[in-house]
Amino acid sequence: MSKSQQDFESVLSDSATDVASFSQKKTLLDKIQSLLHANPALVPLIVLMLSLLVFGLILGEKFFSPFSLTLILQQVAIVGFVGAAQTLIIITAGIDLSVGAIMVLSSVVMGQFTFRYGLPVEFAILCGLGVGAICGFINGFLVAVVKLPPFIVTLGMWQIVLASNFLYSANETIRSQDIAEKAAALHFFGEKVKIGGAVFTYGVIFMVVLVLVLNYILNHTAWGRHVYAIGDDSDAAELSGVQVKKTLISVYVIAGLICALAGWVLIGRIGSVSPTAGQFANIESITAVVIGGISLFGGRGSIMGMLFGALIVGVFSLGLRLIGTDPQWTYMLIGILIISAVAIDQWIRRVSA
Amino acid sequence: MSKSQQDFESVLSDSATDVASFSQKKTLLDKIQSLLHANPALVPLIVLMLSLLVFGLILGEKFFSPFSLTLILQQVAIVGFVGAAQTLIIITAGIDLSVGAIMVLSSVVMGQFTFRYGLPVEFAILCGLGVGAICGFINGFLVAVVKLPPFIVTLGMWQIVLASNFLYSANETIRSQDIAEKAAALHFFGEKVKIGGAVFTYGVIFMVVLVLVLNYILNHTAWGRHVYAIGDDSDAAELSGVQVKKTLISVYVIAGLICALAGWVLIGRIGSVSPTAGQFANIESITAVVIGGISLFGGRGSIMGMLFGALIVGVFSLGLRLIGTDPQWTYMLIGILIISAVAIDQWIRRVSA
Amino acid sequence: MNNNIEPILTGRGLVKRYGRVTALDHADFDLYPGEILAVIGDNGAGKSSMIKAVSGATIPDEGEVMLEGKPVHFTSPIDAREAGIETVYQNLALSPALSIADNMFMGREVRKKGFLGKYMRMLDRPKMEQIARDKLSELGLLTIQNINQTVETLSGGQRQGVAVARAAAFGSKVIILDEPTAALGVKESRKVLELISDVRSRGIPIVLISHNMPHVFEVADRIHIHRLGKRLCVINPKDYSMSDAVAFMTGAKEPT
Amino acid sequence: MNNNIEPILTGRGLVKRYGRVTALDHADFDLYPGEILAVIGDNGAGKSSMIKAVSGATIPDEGEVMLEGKPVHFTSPIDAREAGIETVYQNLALSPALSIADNMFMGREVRKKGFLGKYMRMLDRPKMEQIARDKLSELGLLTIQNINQTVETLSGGQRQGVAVARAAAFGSKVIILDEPTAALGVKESRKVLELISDVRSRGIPIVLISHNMPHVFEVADRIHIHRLGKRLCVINPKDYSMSDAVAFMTGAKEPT
Amino acid sequence: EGLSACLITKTDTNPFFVKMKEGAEAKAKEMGMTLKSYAGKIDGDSESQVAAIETCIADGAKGILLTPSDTKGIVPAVKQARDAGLLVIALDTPLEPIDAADATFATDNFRAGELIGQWAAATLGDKAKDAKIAMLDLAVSQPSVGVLRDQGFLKGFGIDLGDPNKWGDESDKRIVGNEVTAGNEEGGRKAMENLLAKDPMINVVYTINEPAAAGAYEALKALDRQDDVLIVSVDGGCPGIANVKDGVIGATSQQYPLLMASKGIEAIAAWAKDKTKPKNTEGKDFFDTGVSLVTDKPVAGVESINVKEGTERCWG
Ligand SMILES: Nc1ncnc2c1ncn2[C@@H]1O[C@H](COP(=O)(O)OP(=O)(O)OP(=O)(O)O)[C@@H](O)[C@H]1O
Ligand SMILES: Nc1ncnc2c1ncn2[C@@H]1O[C@H](COP(=O)(O)OP(=O)(O)OP(=O)(O)O)[C@@H](O)[C@H]1O
Ligand SMILES: O[C@@H]1[C@H](O)[C@H](O)CO[C@H]1O
Ligand SMILES: [Mg+2]
Ligand SMILES: [Mg+2]
Repeated sequence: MSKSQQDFESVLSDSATDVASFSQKKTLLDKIQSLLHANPALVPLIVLMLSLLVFGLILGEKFFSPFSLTLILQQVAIVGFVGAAQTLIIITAGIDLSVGAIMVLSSVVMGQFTFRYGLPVEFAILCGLGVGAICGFINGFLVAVVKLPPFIVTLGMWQIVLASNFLYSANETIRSQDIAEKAAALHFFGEKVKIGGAVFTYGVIFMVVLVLVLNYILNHTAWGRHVYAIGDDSDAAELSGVQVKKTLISVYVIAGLICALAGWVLIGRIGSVSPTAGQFANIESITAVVIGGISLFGGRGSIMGMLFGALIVGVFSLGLRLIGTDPQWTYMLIGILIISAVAIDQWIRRVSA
Repeated sequence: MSKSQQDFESVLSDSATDVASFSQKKTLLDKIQSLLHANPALVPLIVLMLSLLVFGLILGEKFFSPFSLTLILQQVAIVGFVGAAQTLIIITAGIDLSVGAIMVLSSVVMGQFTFRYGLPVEFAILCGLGVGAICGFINGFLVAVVKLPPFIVTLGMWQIVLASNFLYSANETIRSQDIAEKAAALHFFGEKVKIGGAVFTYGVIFMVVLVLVLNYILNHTAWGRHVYAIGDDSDAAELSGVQVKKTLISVYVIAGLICALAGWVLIGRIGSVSPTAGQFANIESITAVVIGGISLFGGRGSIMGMLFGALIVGVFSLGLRLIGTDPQWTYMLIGILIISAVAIDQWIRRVSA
Repeated sequence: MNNNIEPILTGRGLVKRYGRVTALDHADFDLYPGEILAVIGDNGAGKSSMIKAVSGATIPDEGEVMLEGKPVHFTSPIDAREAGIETVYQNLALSPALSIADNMFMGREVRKKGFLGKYMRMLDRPKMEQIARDKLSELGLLTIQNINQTVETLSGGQRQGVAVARAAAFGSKVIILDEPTAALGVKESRKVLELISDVRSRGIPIVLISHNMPHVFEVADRIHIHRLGKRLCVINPKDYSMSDAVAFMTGAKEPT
Repeated sequence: MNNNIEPILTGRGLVKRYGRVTALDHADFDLYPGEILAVIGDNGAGKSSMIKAVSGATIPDEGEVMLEGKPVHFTSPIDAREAGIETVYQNLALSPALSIADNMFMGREVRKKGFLGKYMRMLDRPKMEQIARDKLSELGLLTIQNINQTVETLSGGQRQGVAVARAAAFGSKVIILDEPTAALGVKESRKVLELISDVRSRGIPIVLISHNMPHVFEVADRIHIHRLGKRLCVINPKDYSMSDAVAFMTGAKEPT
Repeated sequence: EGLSACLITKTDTNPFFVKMKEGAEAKAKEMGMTLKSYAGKIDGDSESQVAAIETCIADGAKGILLTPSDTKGIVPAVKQARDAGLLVIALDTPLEPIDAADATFATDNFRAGELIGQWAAATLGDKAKDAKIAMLDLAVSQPSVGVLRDQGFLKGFGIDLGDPNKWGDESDKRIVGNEVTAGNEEGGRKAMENLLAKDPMINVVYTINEPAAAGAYEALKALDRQDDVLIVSVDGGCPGIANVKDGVIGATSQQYPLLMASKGIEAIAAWAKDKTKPKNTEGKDFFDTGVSLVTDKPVAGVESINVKEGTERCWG
C-alpha cells in the first residue's frame, strides 16, 4: 500500500543505524555505583555487615554470641512482619500509618474472643486474622476505589482502629499465665528452638520465611510485577492491562493480614495480650523500609532490603544498649541513619544503568 | 518571510473560530460544587459552623458560652501555630514530621539559656528562635539542595531534634513560678485579654494574626505564588523562572521559625518549660491541614482552611468531652473526619472550573 | 471502503463529559475489517476521548460500543485487550522503572510450564525475553542492547517503538494508535508508518490518529474527521485533497 | 546569513553526560541576530540537551556559552531570562493549578505602585491580567474566556499557546522553542509559525527545534543539523533540499 | 568487682525517673557496681522495656530494677530474667501479680492518695460535703499507680469507691469528672480546662503528679480561680515542693525514689553475694519506702511535715 511518501523521506533507506555513543571511561566509583544500582538490597546488607563487625569489635563476645545475635532477630521479628506489610504498600507508592493499630486490634480480638466469649482459640485466631484483612480491605477500598491518598486514609484508619481497640478491649491486658493455661495456641510463635546458645522463636523463623516468600512473589510472579508497575505509574499500569483496583485492594488486604499475623506473633513475644502494645510499629516499619533502600515514591526496592534495614536498627539498638549509652543517643543515631540511607540511595540512583 | 507553506494549509484562513461546546445545564449540585471549588476553605468553614451549631444545641449554654468558645481557641492556639508552619511545607508538596520537636527544643533553649546560663531573657528568646530557624534550614537544605524526600528528612530530623532536646535539657522542667519571677517575657503569650466571659490570650490573638498575614503573603505576593508553583510542579516552576532552591529553603526556615514561636507560645500556655511537651504536634498539625482541605500533593489549598480544620478538631474535642463520652470516641471521630474531609475534597476537585 | 460488509468496531452516540466540558457529543465511529482508518481533528476535538471510550480506558456517559456487531461494555482496557483490541495511548502507558520485557508482557505474563508455573505461578522470564526480542527486531525499529534495560533509560523515540511493538505483537482484531509519531523524528516516524502497513497486510484493521496530513493521506483507506466532539464526516483520501480535509476539520468548509 | 557579523548566542565544545549516556559530545552552536535558526536531528540526538545547556536549564559538564561575544555562566533559567533569553521547553513548564496570568508572570511578577507594592510587596493583579490578556489576544492563538482560568483546564494546544505567548512577550534578545508544534493540530501549528515570523520581524532571533521538515524549510534562515550529540553541519535551506537535510541528519549522507 | 545491674524506667524524660536514675547511679558507684539504664520511649511503651530486659540478660547483669509500664504485660519477660538467675525488683509500680518480681520497693500509693484526700476533706471542713472535685488521672489504660492514688484520694476524702481496682465508676455527685493528663503540664492544663468548662465551680483538684498539678494551676490562673481552689498531688519532687511553698499545690504526698533506687542497688549487691532476697515491710506485700504529706497548712488528724522538711528530703 505504498502511496506517495513525502519525497524527502526517500533517503531514509540509507540512514545510519548506530546509536548515541557511550563514554567508555568508568572509574572504580562508577562501577561500584552501577553494581549497587543493580542490587538495591546490597547497600543495607553491607551496612548491616559493617555494623555487626564494629559492635563485635567493641563489645566482643558479649555481642558476638549466638545468644545476642539471635536476640537481635527476636527483637526485630515484629518490625520484620509489619515492615513486610509496609513494604508491599510502599512499593505501590502508598504508605500505611495504620499497621501498628491493625496489629494490636487483631491481637486483642484473638485474645478477647477466646477469653471474653469463650470461643475456641483456633477460631479466635481466625477471627483476628479476619479483622486484620477487613481493616486492610477498608484501606484498600478507600485508596483504590474512592481514590483517596494512602497517607490520609491510613492516618484516619490509624485513629479509628486504635480507638476501636481501646474501646473494645476496655484497656484490659490478658495475662500471660492465663493464656498459657487456657489458650496456648496464642503463644505458638513464642515457642523456641535452641541450638547451642542460639535461640530461635517460631516467630523469627516464620518472619524470615515470610520475607523470602514475598521476595519470590514480588519478583517471579505476575502479581508481583503488577505491584511494582502500579507503584511506578498507576495510570500507565492501568492502560497497559493491570487490574489496578483489584491488585491494589489485594495488596492492602494482604498487608492487613500480615499485620494480623504480626499481632499473633506479638502475643508470642510479649506473652500477654496488651492493647497498648505496638505504638511505634508504623514509624519503626517505615524506618526499616527506608533504611532498606526502598523508595517512598514506589516502584523500586527489594523486600530483602527492608529486612536488612530492620536488622540494622536492631543491631544498633542492642549494640548501643550493651555499651550502655543513653537511649537518646540511639534515637539520634537512627535519625542520622535514616537521612544517610536515602542520601546514599539518591547517589546510587544517579547512574543510568 | 513567507516561503511556501504546505498547500493544504491555505484553507486555514477560513477556519471557524468557535471552541468546543459547553453543556449549559447546571444542576444546583453542580453550582455548589463549583462554588466550593473556587473557595477551598469554604468546606471546613461550613463544617465548623455546623459542628458549633450541633454541639450548641446539644449542650446549650455550657458550650455556647464566651468562656467555652474562647477556651477552644486557647486549646487550638499551639496547633494553629504549628499548623501554619505545616501548611507552608505541605503547599510545597512536602511534609514536616519534625515540627513538634523543633517547637519543644526551641522552648527549652529559651528557658535553659535564661536559667542555666543566666543570659538576658530577650536574648535567650532570640536564641530559641534562631535554633528553630536553623533546624528549618537543615531540613530545607536537605530537601532543596541534596534533594531528599521531605518525609524522610523530617522523619530523621524529628528523632535527632527530639533526642537533642532530651539530652540538652537533661529532662529538667523549669517551673512556672520561677519563670514569672525571673523571666516574665517567656510568659508573654500567656497574658490575657478578658472581654466579659471571653478570654483571649496574646497567643491566640497572635496565632490568628499570623494566619491572616500568611494568607495575605501566600495570595498577594510573588513569594507566595512561587510557593504554590513549587508545590504544583517544581520542575515547571524552576524552568519558568522560580528560584526553587532558595524559595524552598526560605519556606523551611520560616516554618522552623514559626515552630520556635510556637515554642514560646507553649511556655505561655503551660506555664513551665517542659521538654516532654508537644509530642503529638506533628500528627495534630497534619490533621488540621488535611481537614482544612489542603492537598497533601501540594500546590492547592488555603491556610485559612488549616485554621478552620484546627478549630473543628478543637470543637469536637471539647464538645465530646463536655457530653462526657470516652475520649476514644473523639479519636475515632477525628479519624472519620479526616477521611471524610478528603473524600469531599476529592468530589469538589472533580469539577472543571 | 467495503460499505456492504459489517464494521468490526462501532461506536454509536458516544457522550463523555468532563465537568463542564463535553469532550464527546454523540459521536459515531466505524472501523471496517482490514482497513486503516485515520482520525483527524483540531486539538481538543475529542479524538483521544473517543478512542478511550471504544477501548475501555474510559466509560462513556452515553452511547454504545459494538465489536463485530455485538454490543460490548468494556470497563477497563483489559476487557478490550481480551477482546483483541490493542491501543497505544497518547501518553504511552509504559512503566518507566520496569524492563522492556516486563512492559511488553504487562498483564499477560507467560508462566513456566509444569509445577513451577501452575502452583508456584512462576514467570517464564527467558521465554518472555525471547519473544520480546523477536518482536522488537522484527519491527527493526530499535537497536536496543538489552531487553532487560528499564524503559526509563530509553529515548522518547525508543519508548514509542516499544509501545507500538507491544500493540502490534498482541493485537488480534483491532490496533488503535493515538498520535504514535507526534514526538518522533523523520526516520523514526517512517519506521512506524512501515509498521502500520505491515500490520494491515496481516489483515488487522488499524485506527490512526494523527495531525500529520501527508502521513494520513499516505496510509489511510478512509479518513474520519472529528470536530467539536462528534464525527463530522468520513472521506476517502482518493476523492478529496488534503486541503479539503483540513478545511472540513477546521470548519473552513462544510462537507457536502 | 550574515557571516561577517557577530553571533548573538554561541556555544562551544558543550559536553553533557547523563550517567553513561553522553547527550552532548563537544557540540557547537551559533545563533545570529535577527535570524530563525532551525535545529533538526534524530530522536535522542541531543537537541534538547543543547538548548538546555545554552539557556541555563542544565549546567554543561564542559564547554562555554557566550552571549553577544561575552562568556556567560547561567546556573538557572532565571539567569538566562534576565539576560533576555526566553525558552519554551519541550515539556512546557507551566504550573497546572495556577492561572494563566500567574503562569505568564511567574518569576517576574509586577508589584503595585507605592506603599502597597514597596512595603507590602503586593502584586498588581489587575495590571498583570491586563497585560496577559493583551499578549494573548495579540497572539490571536487563543479563545480563552477567562485569564484567571487555571492552566490545567486548557487543552494541550491552548497550553502550548500560553507558553509560546509568554516567551514572545518577554524575550528581548533570543527566543528558543523546543518542538512547539509537536502536539498541535494543523490550524494551531500554523498559528505558532505565524507567531514565529511575527517575532522575527520584531528583530528578535529565534531557535526552533522541530521534526517537521516542511515547517523547518518554510521558516528557517539556517538549519543546524545535530547528530550523535554534536553539530554535524549548518545548511542554508535555499541551497539544500529537504532530502539532503534528512540524509545528513540520519547519517545517510555525509555533508561535504 | 565487675558486678553489673540494670535500671529500666517507664521513660527517661519524667523528672521522677531521671532522679531515680541519678540515685541508682550514685549508689552503684559507691558500691563499685556498673549500672546501665534503659527506658521506654513514652509512658506505656512496654516493648522497649522487654527489649531492655533481654539486653540485661545478654549483658550478664546480676539484677534488674524495673518500673513497669504495663504491669501485667511485662510479667513473662520478668520471668525470663528471673529464670536466667537475675534478681528483679519492681520500683515505684508493683507488677500484677505483685509476686512476679522478687521484691517491690515502692511508695504505698494508695496511702499516698489517702493522705491528700484526708487533708483536702479536713481543710474544707463542712464544705467538703458539697465540694466539686476534678480528678486528673494518668492515662486511660489505668496503670496501677494511677488507680491506687485516685482511689486512695477518694477514700481519704470520704467518697464511696465502687470497684477499687478502677477509677471512673464512682457515682458520688461531688466528682465533676475524670480526665487524663499523661502526667505532664500540657495534659494537666487541657484536662483542667475541659473540667472547668463542664463545671466552673470546681474547688478541689486531685492530680496524679506535680507536673499535672502545675498545668492545672495554669488553667485556673487563666480564670483567676487559682486562689480559691485546692490542688493536691503526689510526688514530692523539689519543683513540686516549691510549688507547695508558693501555694500552687495545697499538699502533696512525698515519695522517695532515691531510696527506692539505692535500696534496689543494695539488694542486687546482696543477691550477687549470697542470694539473699530483700524482705517486705511488716504487714505489706512490698517494701514500703515511705510517704509523707508535705504542707504548710497542717490539719488535725493527718500527720504531715512542713515545706522546709519536705525541701530537705525532695528529690530533684
Ligand atoms: N481527563 C480529563 N479531564 C478533563 N477534561 C478532559 C479530560 N480529558 C479530555 N478532556 C477535555 O476534553 C476535550 C477533548 O479532549 P481530547 O483529548 O479527546 O481531544 P483530542 O481530540 O484528542 O485533542 P489532541 O489532538 O490535542 O490530542 C478537551 O477540551 C479536553 O480538555
Ligand atoms: N535527564 C536525563 N537523564 C538521563 N538521560 C537523559 C536526560 N536527558 C536526556 N537524556 C539522554 O540524552 C540523550 C539526548 O537527549 P535529548 O533529549 O537531548 O535528545 P533530543 O535530540 O532532544 O531528542 P528528541 O527529538 O526525542 O526530543 C538521550 O539519549 C536521552 O535519553
Ligand atoms: O510514681 C511515678 C511518678 O509519680 C511519676 O511522676 C509518674 O509516674 C509514676 O509512676
Ligand atoms: Mg488526543
Ligand atoms: Mg528534545
